[in-house]
Amino acid sequence: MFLSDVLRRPVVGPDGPLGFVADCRVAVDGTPGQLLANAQLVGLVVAPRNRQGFLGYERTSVSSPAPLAQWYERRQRGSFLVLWEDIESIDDVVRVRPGYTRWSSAL
Amino acid sequence: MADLPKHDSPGQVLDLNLHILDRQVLDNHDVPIGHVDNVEVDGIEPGRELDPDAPPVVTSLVLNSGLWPRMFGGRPPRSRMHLVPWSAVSAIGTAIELGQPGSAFDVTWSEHWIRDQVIARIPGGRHVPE
Amino acid sequence: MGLREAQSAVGSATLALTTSQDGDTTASVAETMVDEAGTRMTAASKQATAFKPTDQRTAAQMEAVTQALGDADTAVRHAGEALSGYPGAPSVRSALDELKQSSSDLERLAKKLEPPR
Amino acid sequence: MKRYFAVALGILTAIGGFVDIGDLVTNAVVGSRFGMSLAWAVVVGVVGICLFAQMSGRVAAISGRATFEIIRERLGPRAGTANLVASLLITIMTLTAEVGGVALALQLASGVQPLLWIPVAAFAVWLVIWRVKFSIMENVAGVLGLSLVVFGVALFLLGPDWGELKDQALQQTSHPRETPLTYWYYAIALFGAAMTPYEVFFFSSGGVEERWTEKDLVTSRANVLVGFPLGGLLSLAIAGCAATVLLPRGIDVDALSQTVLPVAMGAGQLGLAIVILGVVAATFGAALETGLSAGYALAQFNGWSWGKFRRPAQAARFHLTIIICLVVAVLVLLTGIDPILVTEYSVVFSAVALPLTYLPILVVANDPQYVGEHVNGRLLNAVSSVYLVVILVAAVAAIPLMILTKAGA
Repeated sequence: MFLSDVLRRPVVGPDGPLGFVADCRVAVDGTPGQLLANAQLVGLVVAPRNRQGFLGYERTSVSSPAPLAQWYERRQRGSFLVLWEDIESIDDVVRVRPGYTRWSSAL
Repeated sequence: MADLPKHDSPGQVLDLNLHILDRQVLDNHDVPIGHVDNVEVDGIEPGRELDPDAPPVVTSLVLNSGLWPRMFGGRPPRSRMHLVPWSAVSAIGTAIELGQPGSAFDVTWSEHWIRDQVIARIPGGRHVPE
Repeated sequence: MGLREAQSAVGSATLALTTSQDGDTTASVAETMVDEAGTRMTAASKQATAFKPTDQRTAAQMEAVTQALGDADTAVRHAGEALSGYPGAPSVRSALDELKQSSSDLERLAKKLEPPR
Repeated sequence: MKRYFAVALGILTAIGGFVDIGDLVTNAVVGSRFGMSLAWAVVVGVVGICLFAQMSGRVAAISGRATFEIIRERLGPRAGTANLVASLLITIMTLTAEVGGVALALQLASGVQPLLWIPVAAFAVWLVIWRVKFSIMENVAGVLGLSLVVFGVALFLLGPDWGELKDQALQQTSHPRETPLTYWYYAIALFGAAMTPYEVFFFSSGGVEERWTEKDLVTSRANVLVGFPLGGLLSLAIAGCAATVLLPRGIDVDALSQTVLPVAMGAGQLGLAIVILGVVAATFGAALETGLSAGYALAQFNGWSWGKFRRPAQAARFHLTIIICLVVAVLVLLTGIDPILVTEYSVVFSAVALPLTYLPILVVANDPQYVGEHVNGRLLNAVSSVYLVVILVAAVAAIPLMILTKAGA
């Protein structure tokens, strides 16, 4: 499966739609590879709206210049991280298991 | 939303869209060889229930697969993609560094073709500028 | 209607002619400049002839403009000939006089036609 | 000692390299039509290019990433491609104007038709890009371009009414023959002439070519903050010469000869010879920079190998891009189009394309992952944010003004 098959897909929880897949979070920490450890999926970042392009303001600690940072922060407010174990299936839509936890999407 | 709990994972944490897509890829001599256009992940079968204990891993980066699908969706068949296995990646920063020379990857074929057919045939093409 | 362009071209040719006698390099630049002024004049005349008057008054004005532009065109051409200095060409002095005359004609006409601001 | 020499040389080449055909033509046109009343637009443009070049230079020195790699990474494929297409078109347009400018300047020196000079000039540009080392190329063109200082000398020798020039600059009244719309149109043209996008592509890629590191930050900052304003002063001198000689005579500049003639009147034969040398060097230098910039932009966007520090065979697609761009420029010029006209359009379109290039650089200059501890300070961010608005307004207003004024006619 490719990243492009997952990005921007709608995400559905037990009680209805949650938003869209904005990103895939990985941790470079699995079994050691040749040069770098394996990159293992941690979870999916879900954003309430399906928008492209935040110039990198999303989820990083960059907060200046202030007017720009605030504008983008407002645009992506409400996004969260769903861990891999809380994801039930990935198809045309991403289904999330009942009782899932919302984690902060901050890096 | 600032009060959501923060999840800590060991190791370098990356968001694929944010940190990998559209990043410059350099070979082991810092020569640029392409940009990341897609990422291949194993362990997800569409529609099948997923195994919570077996998270998928990144298997390869897809380089310069064309801008058209990036802009308008869809993707070319896997056989037409230039894949670089994750095992060749040596570091990820403002660029993605590989541990092998660029000639080891088929994404550089057009560079080699233009070099052999055009540039190297013009006098001085193989010399360092003075 | 091309009056402004013509004024600029005549001014340019006049300036080129007055500075042309300073030396070889200046002469070369002056020649280029008069050439370019000639091109502009042709463009200005074309612009004027393309203008279709709608009533008698503008028709009369247009005739005056076309006349002045034609004179300016000749003056600039004479300036070019004076610079090239081949036998039978007008002298720089007479070319300058002609340009000066044309320039004042154009200015008078422009003043008359321009709506008061 | 060597360090001071490097700083001094850098400043000199920045001054000489600042003025290109766009500045030469636009400043003379504006001087001949509006006097010094648009001097403020030059100042606004110079401050803008200082901010922009300084940020992109810092990012290049510390992260090793040049401007178009960052544009691709931050804007993503869609906005990035839009930016690439616009930037490439404008850069090729500017390249066309510069090559045409070299030919026009050589015509002034020789009297030989510019059409005959165009292929010669383009071939010479390619040869230098193909064979000459980056630092030599940049320094020689920059130092020779410095001879444009003769515009300043000529202005003094012309003995203008300084009070009058000052009044024009301070009162900002548009000339009675002009409308407010043309006044604003040329304000944007001057802004675009000073803040041409290719200058930033070249500056940041040049930093990578010369392998800048954190240690070179001081040098690069000095080059920008001293060199560019002095280059801006040179622009004002060009406008001043036109305002003194051409404005009172009702001559609107539409050719290169009219730009240099005031120098002949002020500084005589020698002055004229120097200024023609300066124009050839400045336009030739800028043709090198724009040619390279077209290659930089396309190569960096696609992740190809690029740079003059490599042998051409090791940056094949980069060099092929430059060759194709030069051929396009020659073909366009051989249709007989007036290079001055190309120049006038290119500076306005430059203003249109700026925001999409400026924005990602501003963001990345604040990102510690790229610049470590050297992120923008508070003051710099405040000024850059104001400039973001200025750049946006200029970009939005440019095309409507161009249509309304029939491109300043």
